Amino acid sequence: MKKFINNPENVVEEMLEGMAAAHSDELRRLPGWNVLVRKDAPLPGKVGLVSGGGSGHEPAHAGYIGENMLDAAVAGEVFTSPAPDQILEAIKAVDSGSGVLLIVKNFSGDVMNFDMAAEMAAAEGIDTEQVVVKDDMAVENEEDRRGTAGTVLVHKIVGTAVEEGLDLQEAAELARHVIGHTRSMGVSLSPSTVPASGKPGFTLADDEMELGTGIHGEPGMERKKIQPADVVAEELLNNVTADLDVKNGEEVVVLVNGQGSTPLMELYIVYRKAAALLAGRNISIHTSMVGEYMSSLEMAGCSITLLKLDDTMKKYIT
Amino acid sequence: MKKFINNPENVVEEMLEGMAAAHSDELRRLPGWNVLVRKDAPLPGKVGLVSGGGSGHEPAHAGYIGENMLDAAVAGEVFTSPAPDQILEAIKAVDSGSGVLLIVKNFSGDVMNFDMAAEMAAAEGIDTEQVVVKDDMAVENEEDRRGTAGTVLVHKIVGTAVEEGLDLQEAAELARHVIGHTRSMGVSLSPSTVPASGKPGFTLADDEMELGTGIHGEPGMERKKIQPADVVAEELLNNVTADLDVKNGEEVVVLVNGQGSTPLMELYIVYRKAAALLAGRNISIHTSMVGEYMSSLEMAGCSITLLKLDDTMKKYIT
Amino acid sequence: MELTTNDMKQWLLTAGEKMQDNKEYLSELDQAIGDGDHGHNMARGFQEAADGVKGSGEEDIGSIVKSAAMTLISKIGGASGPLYGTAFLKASNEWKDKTSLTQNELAQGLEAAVEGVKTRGKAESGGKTMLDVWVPVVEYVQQRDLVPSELAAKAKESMEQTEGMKANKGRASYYGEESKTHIDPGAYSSYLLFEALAEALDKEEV
Amino acid sequence: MELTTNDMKQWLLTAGEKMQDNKEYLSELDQAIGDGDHGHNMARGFQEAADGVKGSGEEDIGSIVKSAAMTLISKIGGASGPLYGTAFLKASNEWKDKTSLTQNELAQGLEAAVEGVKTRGKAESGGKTMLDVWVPVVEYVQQRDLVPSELAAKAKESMEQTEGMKANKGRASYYGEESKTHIDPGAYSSYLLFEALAEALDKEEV
Ligand SMILES: Nc1ncnc2c1ncn2[C@@H]1O[C@H](COP(=O)(O)OP(=O)(O)O)[C@@H](O)[C@H]1O
Ligand SMILES: Nc1ncnc2c1ncn2[C@@H]1O[C@H](COP(=O)(O)OP(=O)(O)O)[C@@H](O)[C@H]1O
Ligand SMILES: [Mg+2]
Ligand SMILES: [Mg+2]
Ligand SMILES: [Mg+2]
Ligand SMILES: [Mg+2]
Repeated sequence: MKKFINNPENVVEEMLEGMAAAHSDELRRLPGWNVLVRKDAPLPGKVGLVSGGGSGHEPAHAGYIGENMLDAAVAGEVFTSPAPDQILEAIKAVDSGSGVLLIVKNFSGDVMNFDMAAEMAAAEGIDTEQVVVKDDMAVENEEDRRGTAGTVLVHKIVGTAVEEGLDLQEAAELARHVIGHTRSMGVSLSPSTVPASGKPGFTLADDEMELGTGIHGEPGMERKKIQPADVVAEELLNNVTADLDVKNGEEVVVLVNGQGSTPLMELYIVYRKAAALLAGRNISIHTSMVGEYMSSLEMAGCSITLLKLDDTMKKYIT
Repeated sequence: MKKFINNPENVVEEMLEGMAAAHSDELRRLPGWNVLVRKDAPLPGKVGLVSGGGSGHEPAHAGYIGENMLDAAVAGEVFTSPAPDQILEAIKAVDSGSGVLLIVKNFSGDVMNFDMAAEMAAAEGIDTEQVVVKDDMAVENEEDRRGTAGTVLVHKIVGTAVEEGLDLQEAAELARHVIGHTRSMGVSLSPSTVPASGKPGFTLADDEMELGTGIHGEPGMERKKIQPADVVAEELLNNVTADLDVKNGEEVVVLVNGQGSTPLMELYIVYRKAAALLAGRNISIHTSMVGEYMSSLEMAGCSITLLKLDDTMKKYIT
Repeated sequence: MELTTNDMKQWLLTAGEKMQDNKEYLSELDQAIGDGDHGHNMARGFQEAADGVKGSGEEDIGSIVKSAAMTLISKIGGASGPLYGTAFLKASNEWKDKTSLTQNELAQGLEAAVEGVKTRGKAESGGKTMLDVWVPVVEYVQQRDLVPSELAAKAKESMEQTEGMKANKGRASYYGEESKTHIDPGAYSSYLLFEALAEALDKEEV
Repeated sequence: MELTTNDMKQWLLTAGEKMQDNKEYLSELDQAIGDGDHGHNMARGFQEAADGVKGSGEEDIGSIVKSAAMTLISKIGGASGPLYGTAFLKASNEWKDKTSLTQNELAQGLEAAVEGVKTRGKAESGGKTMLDVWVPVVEYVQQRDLVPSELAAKAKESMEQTEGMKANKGRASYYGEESKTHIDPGAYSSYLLFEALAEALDKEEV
């Protein structure tokens, strides 16, 4: 394991100290908690937006704190859901009395910890709503689909909407609407290593890729010989467009996400093919995002996320 | 070599197509050339800013096209300087009659190709000035110092300044002033592989790091056993502060740059220590940047860049 | 049998030691069909809970277990944090103000714990989770005269049987059929927990 | 000797073949003390230049060489692009409107080329670069009766002597003392270039 760390046990603490120091104009840390909060939160009259999860997915989620995005991000240990008391502090810090929306990725740990936090918040008289992002098509059973890069689109759209005055129920409804129209699928070339364990999360042969690997290295759908970028892009895109049932004339947001060590150059090569295929099917791209939005430490790989737009969502895309 | 590419010979072309498609709101490609140009260039009355170099350093340089930044970026083959005719096209596309500033990283290939382009531009009646960034302290002889992440600070500061009306001479002078106050030093943990060669650029033992590796894998100053992040940060920072002669009470910009596959988490851990050391010496941080600004494909490693500020520069930092 | 305040403390202390001693093994189990953090999560949480016990005064069983529960909830994280935390929290409600438990009272607390885990995890036994140890162990405590060695054997046997089950909850579910060739990490940590209980009760009888 | 338009074309065609044939080797040399792209750069550039020659009509030597120079400048890239490009461009000025060159005229063109490389690269011979082949070869052409095999031998010998020199220009300079154990890639490609010239002249004499 070759990493710039001091002690595997302190990576999250030290990362948070670094983030708080580097971005003190925009955010602050809740003293004693692994929670970063928008500097001017709570914003009077605005629904608070809280997300979080295991660390190791940076810039998710602290990187999405700010105007038209999150009010707070809760950081768990690497690839491990944060505990309810941490989440509760985030909720309390951003609630202006208008309630707090919790944006959770669908992993059993995250869902349970956010559930408990919501119960604790209720006991303290704070309204919350919880939405669970399930965009990862690699899992067959819809209910078990993991939350991945699509989460960022929920942050963005709902973040803008609550800034424009949506109330808690409306925000939750919009978030569920976005989630219902978002699908992702990834492919990995090499694993990441969690500092505490020091061992790679999985192994792949030198000429192998895995379709559908989860953002923590959870097993995907299939391993096969590595394919040219265009073939990979087409396979990912076909899967998501089929499941979303995107049709001729419709409009989408495309997000090509890097998992950690895949160069931006390769992401653009993948994007190029995806864009060409969409153009060929007369599906127009409203917004394109190419980069590391939801990483998995130094995993090599990428994913394609598609959001099928309608007017409800479009007005909140800035 | 595990990469999402189609054919090693087409990576730059396909990347550029991807970039142009993804960011058609902000930039356009010059047809037939490996040049991306700000959509609204040339801007009447404004000095044009052109940078470029070998590909593989994304987001450098096309990612820095935009308001208060570059007007055009020229992309060479991977880690290979672009040719003069490409650069000339960029110059012609952004010149509004106010001349064009060329921001070049100090590699002999880049300098010679930009020199030739400037001569060709002169032959066509276009004024240019060329500034050569030499921030990489790993090279002893000052004249031979390579251009690395510090280049981005030149883009930003001079980009803002020309938007506010500086003329070509003033812009070149300001750029040289910024360059004179900028130093970087990096450390690498693993090499990158240029698609065309398919082989890693260098090799390091499992427990080894190299201080001062260049952004194309050029040899650094020293190889040694990998150290804790705090020790690494201190060594890098001490080197740059000493060379810049930053003193008690002065102000700096800090850029912690990721070389490709180093997770953001680690960059923040390195930043944390650098910030703490600066605070301890009563040097205040005006602006912090943490992320991949000048990458080297999938190289693992990071660098610290410091810019020693004065009022001349400060007014152009937004 | 009788379980005193001291026995309860001993249970938690021994559990802490066992999680620490088996940290690497638990994480290895989790590496195979999960994300490899279970041992670190459990060791971190139970260590803190044990530290809390050491620092506690002459309290009743309910408050000792409740404060352990809160520690587990806040320190384990992941999926097992809310589950173990909820289990101990539900049990602590049953053990409020008590300074000693009969077997029946012990069973009532454990029953509440199991219900808590099922609700929190939206799971039943048979899904290759910690429940596949908890459910048979609690049944044993409800239905038989508790003999510590038998209790430990029941936990061990149940844990071993999770090898061969197909996971349908938690991360292991993503492994599908492949999950069958491995013991569930949460089942293993639950076995350690009940082995610690058996040892705490055993000491008492000496 | 006499060098006709056809010989000039042959020189460029043969050079193109040699760069292609030695692409991997040149890049290997560059991998050791540079960035490993020299072979790819040279093969790409000279291939295009050779293609241009094939498509050219009955032009004079000056214009053939000039258009090859422009191709080299725009297709090689890196450090060697401007250097080889400048070399041929400067030579083409000397050979304007000529359809055949005497040895003296050949020497004048090569001399201008070397001056161009020195100015463009701010370099002198002895710095472990292509100049360490160009300078001795051009001196030979200036001072002796040109014998193709001797010309090739001079180029080869000069190329070999770059092993042992310490680089002070270009990427190789970052390698310091280490650069001494390797042949300079640009010197090797220049040797190939002059070997191609020797072959072109040799054919003529047959
Ligand atoms: N829904 C659930 N119901 C019951 N037990 C569960 C559930 N989900 C996970 N578990 C248990 O938790 C264990 C994994 O815990 P741990 O590795 O600490 O958390 P995570 O899966 O978040 O990394 C599993 O082995 C399983 O026994
Ligand atoms: N300043 C210079 N003067 C003369 N020759 C040079 C100079 N810099 C580099 N070279 C030559 O160029 C060769 C390297 O070319 P190449 O690998 O194509 O470019 P780059 O170094 O940009 O990758 C070197 O081996 C050397 O012979
Ligand atoms: Mg986990
Ligand atoms: Mg090169
Ligand atoms: Mg786990
Ligand atoms: Mg080279």
